[in-house]
Amino acid sequence: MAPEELDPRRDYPLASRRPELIRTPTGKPLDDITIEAVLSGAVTADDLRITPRTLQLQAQIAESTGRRQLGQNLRRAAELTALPDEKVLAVYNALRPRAATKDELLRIADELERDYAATLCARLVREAADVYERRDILAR
Amino acid sequence: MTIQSAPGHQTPAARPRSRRTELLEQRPVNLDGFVEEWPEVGMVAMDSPYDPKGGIRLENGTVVEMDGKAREDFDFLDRFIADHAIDAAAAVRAMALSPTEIAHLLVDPKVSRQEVLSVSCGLTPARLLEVVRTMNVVEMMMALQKMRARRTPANQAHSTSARDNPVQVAADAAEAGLRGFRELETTLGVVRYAPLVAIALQVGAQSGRPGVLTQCALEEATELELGMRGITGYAETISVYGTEQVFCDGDDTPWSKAFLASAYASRGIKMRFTSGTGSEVQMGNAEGKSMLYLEIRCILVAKGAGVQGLQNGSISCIGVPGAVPAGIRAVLAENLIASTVDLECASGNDQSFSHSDMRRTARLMPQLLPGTDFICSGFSAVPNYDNMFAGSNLDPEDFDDWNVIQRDLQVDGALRHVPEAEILAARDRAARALQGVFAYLGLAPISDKEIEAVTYAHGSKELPPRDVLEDLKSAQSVMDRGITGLDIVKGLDASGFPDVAEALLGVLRQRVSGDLLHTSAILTPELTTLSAVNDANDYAGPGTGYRPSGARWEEMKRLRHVVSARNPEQEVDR
Amino acid sequence: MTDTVAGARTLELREKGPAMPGRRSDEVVVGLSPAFGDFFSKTIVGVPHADVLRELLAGVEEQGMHARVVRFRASADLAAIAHAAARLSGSGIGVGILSRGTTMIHQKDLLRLSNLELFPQAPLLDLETFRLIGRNAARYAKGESPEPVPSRNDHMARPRWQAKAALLHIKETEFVRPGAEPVELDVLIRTAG
Amino acid sequence: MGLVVGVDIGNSTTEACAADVAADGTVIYLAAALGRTTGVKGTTENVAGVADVVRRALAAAGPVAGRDPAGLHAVLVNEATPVISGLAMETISETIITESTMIGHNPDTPGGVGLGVGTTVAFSDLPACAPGGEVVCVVGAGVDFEDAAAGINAATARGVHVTGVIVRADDANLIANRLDRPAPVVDEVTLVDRVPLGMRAAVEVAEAGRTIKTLSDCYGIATVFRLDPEQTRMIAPVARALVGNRSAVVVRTPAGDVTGRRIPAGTLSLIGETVKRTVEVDAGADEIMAALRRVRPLADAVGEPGTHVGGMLARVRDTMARLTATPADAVRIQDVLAADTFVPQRVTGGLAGEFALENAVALAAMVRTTRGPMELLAARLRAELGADVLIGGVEADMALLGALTTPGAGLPLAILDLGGGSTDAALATGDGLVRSVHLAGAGDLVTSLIDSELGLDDLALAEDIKRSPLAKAESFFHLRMEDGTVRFFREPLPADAFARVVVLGDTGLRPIPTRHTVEKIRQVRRSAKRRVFVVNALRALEQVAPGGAVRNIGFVVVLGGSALDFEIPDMIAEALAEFGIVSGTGNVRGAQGPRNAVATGLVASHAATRARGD
Repeated sequence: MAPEELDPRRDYPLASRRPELIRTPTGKPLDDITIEAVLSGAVTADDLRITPRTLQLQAQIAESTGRRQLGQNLRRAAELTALPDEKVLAVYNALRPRAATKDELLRIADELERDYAATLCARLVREAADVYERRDILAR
Repeated sequence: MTIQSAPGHQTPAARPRSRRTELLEQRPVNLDGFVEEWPEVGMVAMDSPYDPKGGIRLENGTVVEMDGKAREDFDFLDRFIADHAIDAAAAVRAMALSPTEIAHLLVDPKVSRQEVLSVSCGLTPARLLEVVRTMNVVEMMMALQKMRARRTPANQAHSTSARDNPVQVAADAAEAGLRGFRELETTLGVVRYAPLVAIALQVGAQSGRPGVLTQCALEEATELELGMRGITGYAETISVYGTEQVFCDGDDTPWSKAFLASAYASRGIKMRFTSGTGSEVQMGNAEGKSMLYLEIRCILVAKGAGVQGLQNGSISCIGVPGAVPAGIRAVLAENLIASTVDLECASGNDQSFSHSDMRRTARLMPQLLPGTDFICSGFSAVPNYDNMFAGSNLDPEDFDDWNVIQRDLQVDGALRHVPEAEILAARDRAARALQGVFAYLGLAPISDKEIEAVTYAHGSKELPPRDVLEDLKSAQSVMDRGITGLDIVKGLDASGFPDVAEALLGVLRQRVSGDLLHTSAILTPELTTLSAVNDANDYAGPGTGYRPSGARWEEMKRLRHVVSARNPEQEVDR
Repeated sequence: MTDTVAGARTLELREKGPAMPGRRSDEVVVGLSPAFGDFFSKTIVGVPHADVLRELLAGVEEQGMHARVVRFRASADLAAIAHAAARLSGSGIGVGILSRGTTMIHQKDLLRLSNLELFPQAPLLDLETFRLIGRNAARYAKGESPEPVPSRNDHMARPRWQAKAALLHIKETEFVRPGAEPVELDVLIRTAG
Repeated sequence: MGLVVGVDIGNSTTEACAADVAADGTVIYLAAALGRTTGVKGTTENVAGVADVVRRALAAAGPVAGRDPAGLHAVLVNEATPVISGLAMETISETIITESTMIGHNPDTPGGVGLGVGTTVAFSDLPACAPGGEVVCVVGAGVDFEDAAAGINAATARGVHVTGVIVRADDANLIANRLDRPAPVVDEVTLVDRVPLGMRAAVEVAEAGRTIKTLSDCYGIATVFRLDPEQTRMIAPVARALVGNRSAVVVRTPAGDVTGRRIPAGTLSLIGETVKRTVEVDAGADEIMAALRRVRPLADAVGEPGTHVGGMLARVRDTMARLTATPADAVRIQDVLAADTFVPQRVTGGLAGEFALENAVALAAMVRTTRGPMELLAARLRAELGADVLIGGVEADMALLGALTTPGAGLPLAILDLGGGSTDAALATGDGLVRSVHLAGAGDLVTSLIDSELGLDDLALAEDIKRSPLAKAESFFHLRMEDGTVRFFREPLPADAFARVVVLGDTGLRPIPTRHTVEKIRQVRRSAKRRVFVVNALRALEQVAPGGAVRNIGFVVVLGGSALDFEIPDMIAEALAEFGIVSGTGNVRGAQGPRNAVATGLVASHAATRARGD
C-alpha cells in the first residue's frame, strides 16, 4: 500500500473530505453504512470499528499538525486493533502498580511483539518494566 | 485559637456587636471555608518557596537533569514527562528564555499560537509554573483566549437522576442538547442501572439535537465496554495525579494510563484524562509542593501519553484551592497550561463551589470570558438533588442568568435561550423515542403517564417511580444479549423516529473514520467534525479570532423577556 | 482555646501502659488517633472530643458491652487505626476515630482497606450519630445484625470543609510516631462546675 | 433433512429447541437456548426475544446446522396467547391503643430487672415528690443519662421510692447502671410526652432471653392494679397484646383499652356461568376461595371501585383490552387466588412506634385470551429471520408431548407448569383428549407475600429470598446454612455480609438488611410458597382430573421456571404423595430438566406430521 500523503487543511475530516480512503474492517466504504443497510443486516456492529490503516492516516494528520504524542498514541492504537477486548484489559491491569513482576511484563511485551506485531506497545511495556523496577512498584 | 464564629453559632460571651457585622455574618459567603497557607505541606496554590527551579540538561537528546533533579533521582512522573512530554529538540532554546519572556509570548496577540507551541513543547514543569507566576488573571485570560485549541467554544452538561430514572435522563439530555451543550455526561446511583441510563442519555441526546456526544462515568472495564458497544460516545473520567504516591493509591501509573488511552483510540473512541489542583494535598501527600506545580505534572503526563485532551480546573477538589489565597487564579492557570501545551481543555466549573452566588459567578468568569473548549465540564442540567456528581457550580436554575450574561458581554458561553414550547416538545419526543426503543428491545416498559410527567417535570421527585426490579432485569439483559448502538438505531427507526436513528448512526459512523480522535473534536448538529485541526484557534488580537456574530449573535440576543421596540406594550416573541 | 463554659465536659486521658490483645468477648476497642483529645480538643465542626468519646462509650455500654480505649500513635490513617483496634479487641470489633471526627467500625478478619461501616463526612457527624456508632459496634460484637447507621450527604460540605479537613489531616500526621506501640488509656470525663 | 427450531414464547422466558427432522419423522435434537421474553407474551413485542433465542439455538447447534441460516427449514411457534396477571393486597385489621394505656414495643436493651408499680411523675417534678411515695419516673427528651440517674438517686435519698423508669432516649442501661437502688427501665418511648401523668402504672422488665410474666397475664395486671372481675375483663386485651415481650409498661387510665378493628376492604363479586356470589374481602382467603368453588367455572370477577382489589382487576382488564384491541367489558377475569397474609403496621395510638402484624388478604387474578395477534407476530418473525414460520399446536398439548419425553413418565400424565404470573395444568389420558386449566397466582405472588410479610419494601430482594437458600455469616470465614450445616471460605466474605442473614443467590451473597432471623425468613418463605404453589397445584389438578378426582392421575410432571426452585417441587410431591401420585420435576428429553417442554413438543409434533406425510 503506497503511503498516502495527507494535507490536514485539505483532507480533514477524512469522513467528508477523503471518504474513499476509509473502509470498515469488513471492507465496506463509509457510504455503505446506511439505515437501510443496518436494517437489512448488511451492516453489523463489526463494521463500526476503526481499522489500523485509518488510525495510521489519522496519526499522520496529528503529526503533520505538530501533535507528535497524539500521533504516537494513534499508532499504538493501530497496533491494538488486533487485540481482543479481554486481552486489552488484561495488559492494562498488568500495568497497574504492583500488579505484575518484571518477568511477567517482559513476557507481555514479547507476546505483543510476536503475536500482534505491536512493537510500539511492546516498547511502552518494556519501558514500564524498567521504571517500575527502579521505583519499586513491581509485584513481589 | 480563636473563638469559632460560624453563623448561627452563638459565642459564649455576650459582647455588644455591630449590627453590620451581624449582617455580614449572615452572608452566604461566610459559609464557605477559608484556610491559611502552609507551604511546607503543599497547602498553597501556586507561590511556594519549596517548588523547584526550572532547568534542564540534555545529553545525546536525553534529559539527564530536570528542574534541579538528576535523572537517577527521577520519580516515575519526572521520568515519563522527561521522556515523553518534553520535546528535547525544542527544550534548549525554550528553556533559555526567561519566565517573563515566555509570559510575554503568551499574552502578546502578535505572537501566534503556533509560535507559542514551538516554545511550550520544550518547557519543564517548574518553568511552566514560573511562567504563570508572572501573570495576573487578566493576562492569563488574554493568553487563554489565544491558546484555546478549538476556535469555537463549547459546553458540557451533567444529566443524572437521583433515582437513575432513564426517562428523566432522556428528557433532560434532549433539553440540554437543545440548549446548546455538545457533550453530556451521566453517572449512576445504582451501578447496575448503567446500561439503561446510558441508552437513555444517547437516545435523549440525539433527539434533542443531532451529534451531541455522550459518556457514562463508571469503573474502567464497564465504561470501556459501553463505549465499545456504541452505547456511549466518549470517555472522560480517566484520572491522573501529581505525585507518585497518590498515583499509585489510585492504582495506576503514567504507563497504564497511556496504554488505556491507546486502547480507547483503537476502538475509535474519543477520550480525555482528568486531573486537578488540590487532590494531592487533600490526601496528605503533596511532598511539600504547591498545588499548581503538581497539577502541571499531571498536564504533562497527559501530554506525554498522547491523549488529545484533559478535564482540569481542580474538579472534585475545588474546595481546597478555593480556600487558599490565589486559589482560583491557580485554577485558571491550570486551564491555561493545558491549552498552552496544545491539549483540549474541559475547564471544570463542574462541582459545588460556593454558597455565594457572587463568588460562583466570579469563579466562572476566567473560563467564560476567554472561552475554553468546554467552559463547564459539567453544567448541571438537573436539579442539585438529582446531580450524582455531588452538585455543580451551575444548576438548571442558572440557565437564564447564563444567557443574560452572554448577551450583556457579547461573550459566547455556547448556550442559548429556547422557548418553552420547543423544550416541552423535545422532552416529550425524547421520552417517546426511549419508550419506542425500550419496547423494541423488550426492556421494561415506559408508560404514557411517565412521559407526560417527565415532559413538565424539573426533577426526579416529580416523576412516578419506576419498577426497579424490572428495570434492573432489563439492564442485565442489555448486557447479556450484547445489545449495541446499532440495535438502538433499529429500535428508533422501528418506532417511528427515523431522524433520531439517522443522527445516532451518524455518531456511530464517526468511530470508523476516527476524525473525533483529534484534539478538541466535537460534532456539529449537521454531524460535521469540528476540531483543532479544521477549526484551529486563529486569535491574533482585536478584530481576529472567534467573536459571536451573525446568526449566532442574533440567537444570543433572545431571552425569556425582552420588551419589543416596535410595540413596547409587548414582549418580543420568545 | 475557648474558655471552659460551665457545664462543659473535660476529657482526661491517662496512659495505663501498653495495650494488649483482649480476652473478653464482650469488649469493643475504641482506637484514638495520635492527637485526639490531646493537641486537638474538638472535631472539624467543633464537637468537643470529651462528648464524642462519651457518646461512643455510652452507645457500647447501653448494649451491655464493655469498651476499652487505646491510643494509636503509629499512624493517622483511619483504616489502620480502626483495624489495629479490632485486632486488639476480644470480640474482634474495633472503632477508629480521627481528631477531625471521621470514624470507622472495623473487624479483625477484614482486609485493612475494607470496613464494616465508614463515616467519611466528619462535618455531618453529631453526638447522636456517635452514640449510634458505639451502639452498632457493640451489636456487631454481640453477633447481631444491626442496620447500618444512616449516612447523610451534603453537596455543600465540600466548599465549606474540604480544605480544613486537609489541614487537620496534615496536622494530625505530624503527631505520628512510626513504630510506636498502642497504649491503653483510662478515660476521665468530668463536667466543669 | 430439515432443520427446524421449535420456539416456546412463555410469560417470562422464551425457549428454543433446534432439531433435524428427517422425512420419515426421525428427530435429531441439536441444541436448546433460553432467553427473556420481550414484551407481553403473544404480541409482536416478542419478535426481538424470539429472534435472539433462535439465533443462539442455531449457533449452539454447531457449524453443520448453524452456518447457513438459509438452510433453516422452519421455525415452529406455539399458539402463544397473552396472559395478564395482577396482584393486590388489602389490609383488613388494625390495632388501636386508646388513652396511651400501654407501651409494648420491645426495645432492644431495657435496663434493670423486675416489676415496679407507682404513680407516673415527670422527671422535672421528681424533687417535688413527697418521701414515702411510690413513683414511676418519666424521663423526657433532652435529659442526659447521668443527670437522669443523679436526679433519681437524689429522690431515692430523700425517701421517694422510684420503682420504675420510662425514658425517651435509648438510655435504659446507662441509667439503670447508675441507680443506687435498682429499678426496671423501659426506653426508646418516642412519644414519652403523651404518657399520662399522675396515673398508676406498672413497669416490668425481664432478664435477657426471657419474657415478662406479670403484665402479659390478665390476673397479673388485676393483682397489680387491684381490679374487680369486670375491670379484669376490660384489661384482658392489653395483657394479650404484651405476650412475648421482654419489657412493658401498663398505665391505668379510666377508659384505656387496646382494640382490634376490622377494616372494611370492600366486596368481590364472583360471577359464575350460572351463579353469582359476592364476598367481603375482609372475610379472608378461605371465604373467598370457598365462594369461588361454589361459582366455578368463573366467568368474571369484579372488585369494588376505590379498593386495591377493584383497581387491580380493572387494570388487568384494561391492559388486556389494549393489547388485544378488545373492548374492556368484553375481557373476562378467568381466575382469582386469595391468600391470607399479614403486614407489619404501626399501631394507632402507640407511644413508642409499636408495630403489630395486621391481617391482610392478597389476591392474584389472571385473564387470558384466545385471540392474540399471532398471525402478525408470525409475519414479523418471518421478516426478521428470513425463514418460514409455522404456528404450531395448542400450548398445553405441546407441553404434554414434551413432558412425555421425561424418562419414566407415563400416561395418564398431568403437567403442572409453574410460571411467574399463572399456574397451568393439563392432563393427557392417552385417548387424544387433553384437558387444561390456567389459574391465577404463581411466582410473583410468592415474591409479593415475602416482601410484605418481612416488611422489606424491596421486590428485588424478596425475589432473591424466594429463589435461594439462606445462611448467616457468623464470621468472615464461615456461613451457617439454614439447615444448620456450616460452609467455610478461604477468602473473607464481603464486609457488608458480616453478622447478617444472607441469601445465597446465583451471583453470590446478598445481605438482607433487616433484623429478622434465619428461621423467621425461612418460615415466611416456605409458607408463602405453600399458600400459592401447593394450593394451586391441588386446585389445578382437581380441575383437570377425570371426574375431579386427583387420585385418577397417574403421573405429574412439574415444568416451568418455578420447577427449578430448590424446594417447591418437593413441597408439591409431598402434598401429592397422599393421593398416590408419582410427582417429580420434568426432565425433558432426559437432558433439559423442566425446561424446553413446549419447544420440544413443537418439534415432536412437526416430526409426527411429516411422518404421516401430510
